Amino acid sequence: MNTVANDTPIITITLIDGPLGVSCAALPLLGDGACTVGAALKFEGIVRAQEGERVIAALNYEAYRPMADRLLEQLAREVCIKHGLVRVAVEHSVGRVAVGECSFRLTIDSAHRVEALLAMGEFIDRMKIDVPLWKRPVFHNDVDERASHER
Amino acid sequence: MNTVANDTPIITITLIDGPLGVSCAALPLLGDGACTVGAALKFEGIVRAQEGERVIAALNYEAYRPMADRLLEQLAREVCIKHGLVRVAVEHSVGRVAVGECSFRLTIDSAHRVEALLAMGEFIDRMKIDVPLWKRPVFHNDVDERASHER
Amino acid sequence: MKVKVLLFGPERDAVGASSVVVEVAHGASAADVLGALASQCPSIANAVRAARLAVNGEFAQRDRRVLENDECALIGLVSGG
Amino acid sequence: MKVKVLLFGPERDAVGASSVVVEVAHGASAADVLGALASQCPSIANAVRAARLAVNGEFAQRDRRVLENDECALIGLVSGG
Repeated sequence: MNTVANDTPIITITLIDGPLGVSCAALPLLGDGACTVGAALKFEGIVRAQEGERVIAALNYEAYRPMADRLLEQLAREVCIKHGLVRVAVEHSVGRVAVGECSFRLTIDSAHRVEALLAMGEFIDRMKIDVPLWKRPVFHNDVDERASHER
Repeated sequence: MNTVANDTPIITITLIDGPLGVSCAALPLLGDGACTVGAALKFEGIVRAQEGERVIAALNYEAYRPMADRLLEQLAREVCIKHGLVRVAVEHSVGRVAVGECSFRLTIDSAHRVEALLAMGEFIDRMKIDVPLWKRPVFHNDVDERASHER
Repeated sequence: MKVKVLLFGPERDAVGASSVVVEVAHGASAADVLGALASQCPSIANAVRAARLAVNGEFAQRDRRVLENDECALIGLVSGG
Repeated sequence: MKVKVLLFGPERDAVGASSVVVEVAHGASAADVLGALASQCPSIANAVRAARLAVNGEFAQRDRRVLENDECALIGLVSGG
């Protein structure tokens, strides 16, 4: 349960093993601050069947932790302050996420739509440059590639 | 249940009496087309407690139908084609929607995030110029304003 | 001929009615209907100048001819979302 | 001194190991560590030139001094989301 006090933005960062299920990080806001939210924006990144030319079975995500967590938090805080957002919730998968499943969810609550849309584009662009997260395609009938890296 | 055949975009327009509950229009896609969706974006417009300087209890939405439905459909089709989207689902309230409740929901599915974010901004901007929908604030302890217009 | 124009939103509030019947000549255009509406309802004359007329549920060009039984609607500033 | 550098993503695949130990002089900078890594692992030399070094979980300036027990990580092109 998230309640809003004063003008402190709410930031949550969640790295989850495997695909993201129904969001727990981004339940509707309660409390005084909730009444200031006019725009609730949610982006979900879904694993596509094709990676370049090849058909894939899944993506395997890897994070350098805790650096990834800290950079996501820092980035969320920066866009929150810059755009005056009420809440930013970030969820990202680590490990295997099959085609059609969700690996990344960004939830933004703000007073108006314009800042939410701007902040969303900005967060994702910067995440894809700065946050130590990697994905590796898993092809059908692959032996699990992960094992070969644990030597 | 929505299944995707070929490259035909899926467009649904739903005008609902009162606040939007959990979305039925925008269930996850099934079928071949679903595997091409890499970005699922959802915007919800929530009624805020304040309208200008005054604290409000609700907004009363009014639509000129069926013109509003048709223009929403046409607008959805145009942004679908322009940005190569897989699906656009529009839900909008008519009638009273209390503070904190959802009056508008736009769901966009596309291959990549960039076109989904662009299309979302564009759809909402154009809706607010062209689609015959109006809102009227309802203040606390107001007598129902609607009655005074039915004379 | 008489043409009925539906009103919505702020214009309906200002006039205090959900429609107004205006008198225009046969062969009148959408622009003529808007002009007659502005004359007849001075409280919304400014809004009418910035508004569009919809005829049978479609935005009408200013020179579109309006017939007696057409459904006309004044579309001022909208505010959906 | 010996400095261990963690590898991730494409660089780990190319080298075939999740870390590499490089030999640098005492007082070496982040740039020195990257240089040693490029020399020692030619298969990722190009990637290293475009990569950043993280020291103890933070991106390091090129002139940042690296100590023997620092946790170093090569951050090449990332691909989250």
